Amino acid sequence: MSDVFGEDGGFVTTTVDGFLRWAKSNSVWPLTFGLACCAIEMMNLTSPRYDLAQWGSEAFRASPRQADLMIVSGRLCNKMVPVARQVYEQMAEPKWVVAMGACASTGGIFDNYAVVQGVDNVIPVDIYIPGCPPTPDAVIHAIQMLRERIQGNDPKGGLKVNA
Amino acid sequence: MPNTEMIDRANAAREKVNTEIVPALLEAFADKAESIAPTGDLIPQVFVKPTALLDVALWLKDRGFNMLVDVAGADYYPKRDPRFEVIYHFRQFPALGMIRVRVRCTEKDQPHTLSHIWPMADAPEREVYDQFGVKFTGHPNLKRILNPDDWEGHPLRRDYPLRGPRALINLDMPAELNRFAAFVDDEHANTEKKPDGK
Amino acid sequence: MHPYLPLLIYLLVALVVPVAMSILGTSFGPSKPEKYKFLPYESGHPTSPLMGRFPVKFYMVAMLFVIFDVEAASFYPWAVNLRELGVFGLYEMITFMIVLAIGYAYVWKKGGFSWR
Amino acid sequence: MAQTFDTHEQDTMQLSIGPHHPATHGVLRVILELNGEIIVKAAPETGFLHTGIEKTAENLTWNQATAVVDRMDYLNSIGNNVGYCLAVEKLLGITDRIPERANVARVILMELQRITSHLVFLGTGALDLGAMTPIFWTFDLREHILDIFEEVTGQRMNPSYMRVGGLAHDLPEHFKEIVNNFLKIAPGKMQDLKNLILGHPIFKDRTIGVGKISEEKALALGLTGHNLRITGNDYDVRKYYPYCGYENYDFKVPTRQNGDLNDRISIRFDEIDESLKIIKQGIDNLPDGRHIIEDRKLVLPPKEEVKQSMEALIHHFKLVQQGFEVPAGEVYQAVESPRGELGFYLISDGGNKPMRMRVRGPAFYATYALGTLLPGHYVGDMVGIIAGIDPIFGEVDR
Repeated sequence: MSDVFGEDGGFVTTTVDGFLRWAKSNSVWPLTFGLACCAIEMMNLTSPRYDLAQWGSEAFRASPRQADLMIVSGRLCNKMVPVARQVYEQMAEPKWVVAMGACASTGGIFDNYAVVQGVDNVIPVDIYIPGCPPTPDAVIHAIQMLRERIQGNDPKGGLKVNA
Repeated sequence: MPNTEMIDRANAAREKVNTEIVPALLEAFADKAESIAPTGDLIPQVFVKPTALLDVALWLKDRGFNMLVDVAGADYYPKRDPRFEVIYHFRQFPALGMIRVRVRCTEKDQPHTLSHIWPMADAPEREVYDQFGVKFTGHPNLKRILNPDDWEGHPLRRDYPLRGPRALINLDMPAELNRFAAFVDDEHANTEKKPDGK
Repeated sequence: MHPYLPLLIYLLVALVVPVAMSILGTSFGPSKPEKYKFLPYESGHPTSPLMGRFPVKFYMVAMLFVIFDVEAASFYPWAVNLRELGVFGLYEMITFMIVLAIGYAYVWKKGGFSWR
Repeated sequence: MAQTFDTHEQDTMQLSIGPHHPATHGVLRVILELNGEIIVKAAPETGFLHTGIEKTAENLTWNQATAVVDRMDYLNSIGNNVGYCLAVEKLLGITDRIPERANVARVILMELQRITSHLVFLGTGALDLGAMTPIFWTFDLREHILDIFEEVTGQRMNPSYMRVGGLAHDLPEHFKEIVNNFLKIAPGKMQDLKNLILGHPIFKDRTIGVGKISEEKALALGLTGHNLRITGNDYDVRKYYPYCGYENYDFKVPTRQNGDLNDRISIRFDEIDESLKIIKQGIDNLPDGRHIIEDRKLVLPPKEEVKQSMEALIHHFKLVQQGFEVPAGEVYQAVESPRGELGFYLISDGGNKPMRMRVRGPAFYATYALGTLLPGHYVGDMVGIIAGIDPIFGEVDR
């Protein structure tokens, strides 16, 4: 049994793994975690010009149970830290986090008492997008990078055998 | 053909406030109010003692100041002894006359709340308390409005560092003192091994 | 070809598909059972649990739904073989609907539908 | 830490429409006390987007603070900038020396920004009430305006295009052409949108008579802008306290009478038509000339001159290093933002940094008006009412 499902990828696991990676990368459902100005640009992603539906991610889910990707769009403030942490924890595996904009990545121009200097102080982040606010093209580029990573060898994607 | 009718109405109302309302107010609250020369925006200003604020507000409301525009806080820390100041803007609608009532107070003597006359005053007064520490007597629920409820200190004071608690810690601070360390368990910390290849 | 064979196949498929999905899902999907995952999702801010009882209005709406939904469900078999039943079936169904309509009018007049 | 209502006279249920919720248009938390489906009490709780903008502005020089002020009400960035710059110009006393071209450009860009804010309001408001198509149409039309901003200021959102004394740099030559192109297509699309939203029976059922408010209650709650104009009161800062030359434009202030959610949404269409009228008048007589005030103490000298003359270099160096000093004093300058009266109360102690910048956000008072607007409605109506007051939490939490 182990060689077929072996870590180094016996025949079955590679094809199933490849299939799962293909399925996951083509339906990354983002979570509507809109905070500030970047949220308005995130809403633009579903508008006719920057159609996110071409890669299967147009279904912005409101509940973390049904979302795979948490786009933290905007500045994360002190009062929102426990909420962001809880929403991230309640997302089902496999889950990814994209820090959209300078404020989410490093606190941006608000180097003060109120803004968390980078979302990675609170939740692990996979992809950072520069810009204030980043244009929807930049966010689509980030989602493309994430899809390549999932299709490549991202440990979180693919097959995970827990017997 | 610019219709300057509104500008003339505002100017006329300002003259009226300057010539009638302010002198009447100063003489009605002789020891508790003093006048100030208006600056940039020519809005008539009056200093009022915290104890007399409620009566002045009611007095103004009877004279047509039916709109409370804003309640703001300010801190003149190094330069002036009663360091805090709560600034109320009133407006006569539709006569368009405006007046600015400035209440100099310290942390101890507390102005009375206006939320029972104007329900809108409830939230900005909570903000003044949250950001400056000036309490309002008679306020329904004086709690923090902008900062988390367990936040120490009042951020908008002049002696509060811009970066807040972060300014007082050096970078390599032990994790247990770092406010957000509790949220980052070791396994999730962002020093996680990046997926190879990227 | 036993007449009920299609029904058997249908039930079989209806049983196999969900069971297979859940088994494959739990055995091959990643699972990290963490504390927060089992908390109810309350849009980010936990609130105090329900202290009082649920108002009776919810129960009323549930009962009314059951009655009239079952009534609607009973139209399907009638509609499927409407031809065989012919005119008799039509009158049969009309009387059935009239009886239920009386119940509906009663509930409406007594104010069962208005929430206040 | 949540505000719980301890007096449980009947068995009411407490429901928290939390900070992360699709219906709250951002990070608002409303604690509802429900008796079945009816809201008995509502307590909005904000602060989840408190960015410390006022504290940050106290550590930036007068011109640098435009970048921070701009990200406060992120759907009205140009309006925030103009309000802030007008306040500083009042403190400096240079309001009447601003060149005419800068005033007209400010008016045109503010009205364009107002239309983008109204379009986001209509798109998300209709989406909350269940209509899926309007958000695609409104965001598509909004892209045209964002293209204009990208051409003129270099950035789609938060452009920080205003400086004390005028514009950061001059308008492009084809500015009139791109705005006229937009003015050609806008009325047709707005008419389609109006038929789509206002004519819809479900929309009418869900909005007529919902969230009603009377004029004196709205005044007591500090509501301004469309929240006040739906009760018949026509207070609009552009009409009552004209700034930037608004008295030269002829436009009406639309009002409604019965103050419910249907009026809150239908008034936006008339406001957009008025804005289009203003833009048309502004574009027709856009004067030439300087885009910023002619004052070496406030404005960076042009680049080529800095290379030639010594004292231009000194001016450049001082302005970049320290900025300019503003005479001590206080000033309150109100501006009509898409949400109401946006007031800037600036205190200067004569230094090169603002001593205190207090921003009177109209959405701040609209959000806390929910406490009196919501009770008595169903939970389903709450979604429409929150969308109707058009809160933007960058401005509510500053």
